Amino acid sequence: MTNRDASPPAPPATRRAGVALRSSGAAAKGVLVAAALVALALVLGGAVLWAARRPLEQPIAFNHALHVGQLEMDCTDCHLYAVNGVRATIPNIEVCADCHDEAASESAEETRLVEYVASGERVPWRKIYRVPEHVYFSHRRHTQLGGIECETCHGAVGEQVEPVGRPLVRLSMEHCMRCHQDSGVSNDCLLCHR
Amino acid sequence: MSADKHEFVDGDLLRSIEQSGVGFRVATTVLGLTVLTAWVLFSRQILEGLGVTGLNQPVAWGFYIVNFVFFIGISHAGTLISAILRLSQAEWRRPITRMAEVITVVVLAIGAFHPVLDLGRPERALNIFTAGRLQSPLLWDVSSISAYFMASTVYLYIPMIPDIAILRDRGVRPRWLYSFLAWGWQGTPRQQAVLGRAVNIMMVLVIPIAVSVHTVISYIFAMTLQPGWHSTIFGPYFVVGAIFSGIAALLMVMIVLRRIFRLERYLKQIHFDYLSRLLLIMALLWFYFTFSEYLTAFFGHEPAEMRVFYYKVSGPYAPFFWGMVVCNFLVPVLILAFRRTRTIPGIFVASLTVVVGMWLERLNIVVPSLANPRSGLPTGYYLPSVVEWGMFAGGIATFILGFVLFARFFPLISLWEIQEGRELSVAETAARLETYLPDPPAAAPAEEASP
Amino acid sequence: MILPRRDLLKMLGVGAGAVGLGGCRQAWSVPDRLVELALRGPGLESQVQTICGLCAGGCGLTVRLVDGLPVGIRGNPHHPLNRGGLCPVGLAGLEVLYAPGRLQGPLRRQAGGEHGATTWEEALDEIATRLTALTAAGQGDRVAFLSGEPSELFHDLARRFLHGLGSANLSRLDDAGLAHELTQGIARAPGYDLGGADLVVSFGLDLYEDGPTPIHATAAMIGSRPTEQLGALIQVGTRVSPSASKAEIFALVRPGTLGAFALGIAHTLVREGGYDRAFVAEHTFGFDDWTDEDGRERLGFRRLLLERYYPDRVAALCGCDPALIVRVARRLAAAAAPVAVAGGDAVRGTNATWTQMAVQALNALTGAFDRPGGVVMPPPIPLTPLAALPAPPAPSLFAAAGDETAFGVDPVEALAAGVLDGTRPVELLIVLDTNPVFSSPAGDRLREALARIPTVVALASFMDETAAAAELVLPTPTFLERWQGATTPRGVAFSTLGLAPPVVEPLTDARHPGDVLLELGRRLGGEAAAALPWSDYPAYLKQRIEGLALSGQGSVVTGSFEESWIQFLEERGWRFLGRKEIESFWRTLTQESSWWNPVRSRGDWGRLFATASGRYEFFSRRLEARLVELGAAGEGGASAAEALARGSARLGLEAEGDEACMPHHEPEAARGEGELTLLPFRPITARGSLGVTSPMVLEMFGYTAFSPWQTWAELAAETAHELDLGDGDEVRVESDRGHFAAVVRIHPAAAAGTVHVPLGLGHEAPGSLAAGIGANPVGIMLAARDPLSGRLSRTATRVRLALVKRRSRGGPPPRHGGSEA
Amino acid sequence: MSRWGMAIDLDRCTGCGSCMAACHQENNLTAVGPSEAALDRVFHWLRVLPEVSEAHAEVTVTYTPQLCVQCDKPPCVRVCPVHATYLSDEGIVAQIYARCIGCRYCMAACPYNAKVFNWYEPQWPGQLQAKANPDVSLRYKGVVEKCTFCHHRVLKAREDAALAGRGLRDGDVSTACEDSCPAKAIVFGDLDDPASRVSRLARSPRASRHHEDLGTEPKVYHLARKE
Repeated sequence: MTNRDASPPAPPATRRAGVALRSSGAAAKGVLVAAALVALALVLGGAVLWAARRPLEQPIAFNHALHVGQLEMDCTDCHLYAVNGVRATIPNIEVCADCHDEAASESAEETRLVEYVASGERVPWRKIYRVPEHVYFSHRRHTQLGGIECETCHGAVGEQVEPVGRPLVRLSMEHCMRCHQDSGVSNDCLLCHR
Repeated sequence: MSADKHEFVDGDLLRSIEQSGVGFRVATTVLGLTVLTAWVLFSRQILEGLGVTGLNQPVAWGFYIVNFVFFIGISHAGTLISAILRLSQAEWRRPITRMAEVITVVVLAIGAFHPVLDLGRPERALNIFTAGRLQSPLLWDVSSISAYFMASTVYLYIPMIPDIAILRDRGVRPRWLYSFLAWGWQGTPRQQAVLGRAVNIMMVLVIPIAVSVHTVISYIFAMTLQPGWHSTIFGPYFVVGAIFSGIAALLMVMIVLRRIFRLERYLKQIHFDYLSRLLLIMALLWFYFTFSEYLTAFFGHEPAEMRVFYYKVSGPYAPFFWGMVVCNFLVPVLILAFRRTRTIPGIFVASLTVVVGMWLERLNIVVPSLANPRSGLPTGYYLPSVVEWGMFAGGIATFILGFVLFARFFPLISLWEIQEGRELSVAETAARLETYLPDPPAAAPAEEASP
Repeated sequence: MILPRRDLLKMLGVGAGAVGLGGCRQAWSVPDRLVELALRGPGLESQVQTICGLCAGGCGLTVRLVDGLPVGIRGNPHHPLNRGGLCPVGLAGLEVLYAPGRLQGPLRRQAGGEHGATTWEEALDEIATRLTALTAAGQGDRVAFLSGEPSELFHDLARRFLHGLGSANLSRLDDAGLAHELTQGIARAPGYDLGGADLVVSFGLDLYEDGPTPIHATAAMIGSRPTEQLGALIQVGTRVSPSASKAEIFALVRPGTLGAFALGIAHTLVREGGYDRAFVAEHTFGFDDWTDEDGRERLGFRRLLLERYYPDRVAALCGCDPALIVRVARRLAAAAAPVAVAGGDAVRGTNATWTQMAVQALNALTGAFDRPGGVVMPPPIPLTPLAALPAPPAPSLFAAAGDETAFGVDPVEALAAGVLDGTRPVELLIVLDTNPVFSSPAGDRLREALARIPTVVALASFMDETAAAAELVLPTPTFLERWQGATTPRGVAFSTLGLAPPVVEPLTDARHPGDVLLELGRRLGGEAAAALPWSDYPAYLKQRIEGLALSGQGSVVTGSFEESWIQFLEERGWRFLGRKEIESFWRTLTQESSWWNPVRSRGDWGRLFATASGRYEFFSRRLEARLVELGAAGEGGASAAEALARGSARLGLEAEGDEACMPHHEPEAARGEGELTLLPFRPITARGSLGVTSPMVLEMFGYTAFSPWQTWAELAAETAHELDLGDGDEVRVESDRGHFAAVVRIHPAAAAGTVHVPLGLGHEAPGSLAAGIGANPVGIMLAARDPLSGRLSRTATRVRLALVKRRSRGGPPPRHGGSEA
Repeated sequence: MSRWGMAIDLDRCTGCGSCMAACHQENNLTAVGPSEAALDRVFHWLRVLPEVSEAHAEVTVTYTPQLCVQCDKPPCVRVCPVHATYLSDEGIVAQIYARCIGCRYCMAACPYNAKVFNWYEPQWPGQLQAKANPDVSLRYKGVVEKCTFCHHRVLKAREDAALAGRGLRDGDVSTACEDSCPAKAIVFGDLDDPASRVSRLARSPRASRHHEDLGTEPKVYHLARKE
């Protein structure tokens, strides 16, 4: 509520400067509060985003480099359907058991895998690469028909010693569309959106 | 210009700013609560989905779109009328332009928010800018409404600067607000010249924008193939309707504020007389358009068109349709055509019915066409839900609240323009009148011959 | 694929509980292993063939699986019955499988009357104990079994189970084929070769929606033919159903006069000479006047027709134009391969048997028997026969006993009456996959009777009205979770056998009813165990199939329908060298799920006409004998003619003398007060009893009348006008027995004076989505029975309509746009 | 490039509703429940509508399956403010749910009422979600959805054909409604291929399109005897 000054108002010319000064101070205060709020929001938002990007932990520290590099295996030796299927599939005990029905090394991780195989329990792998629910992505279309290497979209997974905890290549719509454009494939929405 | 003089003459206009009372507090509380309720309802709608409304499969648009068109229509009261009056140098405009402009800004903000209310995914509203499709009439609308909002805000603000400076100079609180908004106004001749020019530019600019806004809103409907919508006269029809409802709203606002703030000294019989005559003309014009619209539909006798026609004229929407005709034509014409009834209460009644009638007109346009699909689906029906009514009430409350707050912080009547009118206009108008008047017979040929 | 969505839904579902289906949310109870697969499985797809078990139609299905979880159903394009087509209920099969409200495990009634969980072991022990006690006391005949399972294979097993206990009380709740028994002397309804017919005259049967095999009918008459050769349809009925709207001619008649209409056609055929003289002369009996063994002159069908069923009279009875009758008759006479069928209203009334006889008489007049596009007997399925078991001494509870009816009884009524009167006490009743409390007009009495039966065991997938009245409720797997062995559906012209293993393991703690019976047999030991020597139901099936494998008849359905046919023809050449090896045959059959045999040996009249005369009997000697027997009872010495007249009178027939033994018009009995006749009909969405547990089926329930999730009452415009009712008004349909609420739908082409109400809704038992949705017209029906078959009529009830609420502005919309204007 | 179209033979259609149900199952539509249904919010991408005609004092009822007619000049696409609905290269009017803002302008503009709106979050009572077709996305509240001509099947069929080293042939792609129709009244195929069944049917003198006068150029043809 504004209280009118008891005294009759002084001529404006004499009061002008002082009023301007004081009011600019008030304005500055408002700006400061707003800035603080914005900063707080940014910090909180950043924290949430950072938390969301934390790498996923895999149940077993799978060493891709060992399998692909030293043992000279192909991606499709384990990811069985990457060429012929719509979904590449993450190998589970049925596949692992082919080699790991008993431990071939002293590795603690392998021991755990063998335990899984022995108990028949499935390894709860975490899926790293995923397309949004509204996207239709077919591996066979890209690998077999399109002749695209796994690394194009998945990055150098085969060189990773540590388990993959976050996508090496960020799969965004832009990523897909750029590749489609470069290789002369239609970018019609319906090709991917379902 | 010297500020001291205002102290004496128009000090009463500042009373509401300098001494706000219980009335203000009660009004803001009541209105604020209503608006808050509307927001609560809106958040419920966001959480649960648009299912909380009464919309359904054939009738996919309802109150939100009706109110959108209605509020945007009301917004034509202000800026457009004020600009036309300013442009035509109608001297009686001086006490009413400010109020008209405030109506525009407040109502436009409310109206422009309605499409967002209507969105199934309001959080994606920005897709309009990131992925907008300029071919869509909805996007034309977004552009013209935002242009109109910008223009009318500026058009409201610029002529307010000298008045704000007065408030600043009187030390009214919050001082930072006035000193910020006064923008360093000292009333120097140069500042006055710039102000004058800015007002002139804005008023010329605002008129086409305002016309475009409602034309484009009508295009939202007219660009589809729906019976009852696909009409060529929709553009002008909507503009006429908008100005019609706008004047009515302005009259109502004037009458109410005159009463509350004791503005009898400023808003005189003549203002109401002139504006109500304008309203009468618009009522006739509106009837002409409506008549043309429905007559062509009836004569064409296209089955789909006729289904909608009968739905309105004798079907479920007959009460609304005939209510619209009564409210928009019969009542205002009967009241305003006779001097005996053209009193301020009479004008108030006429304006109120026009506002209601124009709302009914929007309802009559939006719902019946959707309720009578071509596809063979059964006739749809639409019953607005509590949420929709709540949002409607919230919209109206926001409008009043906007006015209350404006009146609390700014003068409702342009102090300096009144002052300017007192100081300059009498002489200026007399001089101007001289130029209109036919010259005496002898002098005429001489005048023409001397370029 | 599933978890992220579920999480998303959980996150977004804040406050969504208030939405429509709220309240039927349930915990995720698909077995963990399957959830695990669905969440992290490799996403491998497969397809399996199976058989739809939601009604008796036996359509072939192809189920799409991802990691072993069914995610899609479509019609098996190779299946001879449906050829890829599938009805809405069949398509909802997965919704039934995953439906909310399925019984999760065995339930037992607790002291308080509520059902509480129990285990299979306890439940089976309890039943076995009771059965042992009963058999030990020599009261095996106090065990009864009501079965809704249409398969002959299962029926044989169930009969053995009962015979082992010393009971013959097995009933299947489907329509009796009494008319065929009386005129043709066959116990089983014959098949109609719809695929070969060029004209089908349908009396009351909504061929494409109702009847035993609507999808087969559609496929045979339309789907498998080029557009120029579509099968023509003439519909005679009381309601313009979607099927009727496809008819070339639709004859709208008064309810209960369909038989009269058929006789009117017969009259015109005979008078104009449009009938098959050769066939009538060679293969029928009683057409012309004849002399009986006692030398009495008897009335012939021809004279009966000519004297009594001239078009003017028939038209007056039916409330139609006499010219229409002549037009239909001439169209029928001109057709090359016509066939007449009856169903729906025509077989639900008190004159159902005569109506069916009248319709069948048309087939006899047109010589439709044993010809392509006519009435044929499908070849029997050469299943391994089972060693005979001695029939129990006591006759079946479901066989005719008293003198009220000529031949049969209504099984539900008989059971209820026997228990309530104490004339046939039942100690233990098993009800399998059927819900007579809901579906029979005698449901109320049955409910009462169930309360008096010491042990009622309901085997069901959902808690229905009958299960709710049972002491023990044992969950059965739905069709995708169980071994199925479906035999030729009624009315199909070729024989089929559907045999399919479960597509998924049961999602609930359910057991196959066959396995339950076998297990009970094992626990009982002795004769009962000896009657059921199989380890489990598949073993039983396999043994029965062996005969089929060895017979070399028919062919397993593989490849496209046409290919399969060619393959079949090829196979016929070396049938004796064909698949004799049971293992490979079993493997192929369970994989492909279907076997069929379309070969009909023509001229095998004995299978079609098993009457004493070996002919089709226009004049049913069997009916005559029974009427005479009834008339003579207690009054020996009366002449045959007198006895016949007395017998007819005793049954309350209007017909006198010889007419009673021939197809004739017997007026439909009306019960109760009211200005309208209540006529139920079965929309395609109401097929089977489980369809309505699917949200989709309920959502599209009344799609033809814009009445989803709703029971509607179909009225003619004039009737509605007279009653001052409008489209969308809410009314109460009242009979002398009860009332229910419905929404008025005005049908532009409905018969005046009738109100048609769809069957299928109005379930009371909680536990599925269907509970509390719509109304069950059967619940207000008054008892009236067909005096020949004893079946309860569903078309005899008179009702009144009372306005409850006008359609308000916010009410359901009117159906047709312009009507508002 | 194909131009997908459909022919529906009304002389064959018995109005049995199989197409409706098949579409519902294939495309993961959900039921809205009785209270929502009473508010006219039932979801169908395809619906069988009765059509009553009274000619020469005789009332006839015919049942017509109606679905999005996939206009070549779609009024809905013309008004969409955000490119959420558009005409694909193969002539399918698509709805991109991830972009749709839910303004329902397309619904208001469509003379065929082919689009439906998710008034609430779709509900999957019990375990029903387990049966969701993994080829079709699940929608969420606040977006418009519509018939896609079973576009996911086109993608799969094209992949299968390419893997077999050939192009698409007539009959490779079928829609769910086509599959389930016991009367074989629905034929789906490429209108650009003059030999395809659908283009032959489209050229039939019995063929017509709904509201042809509106100039929307539908690609769904209804065939019926002209009387």
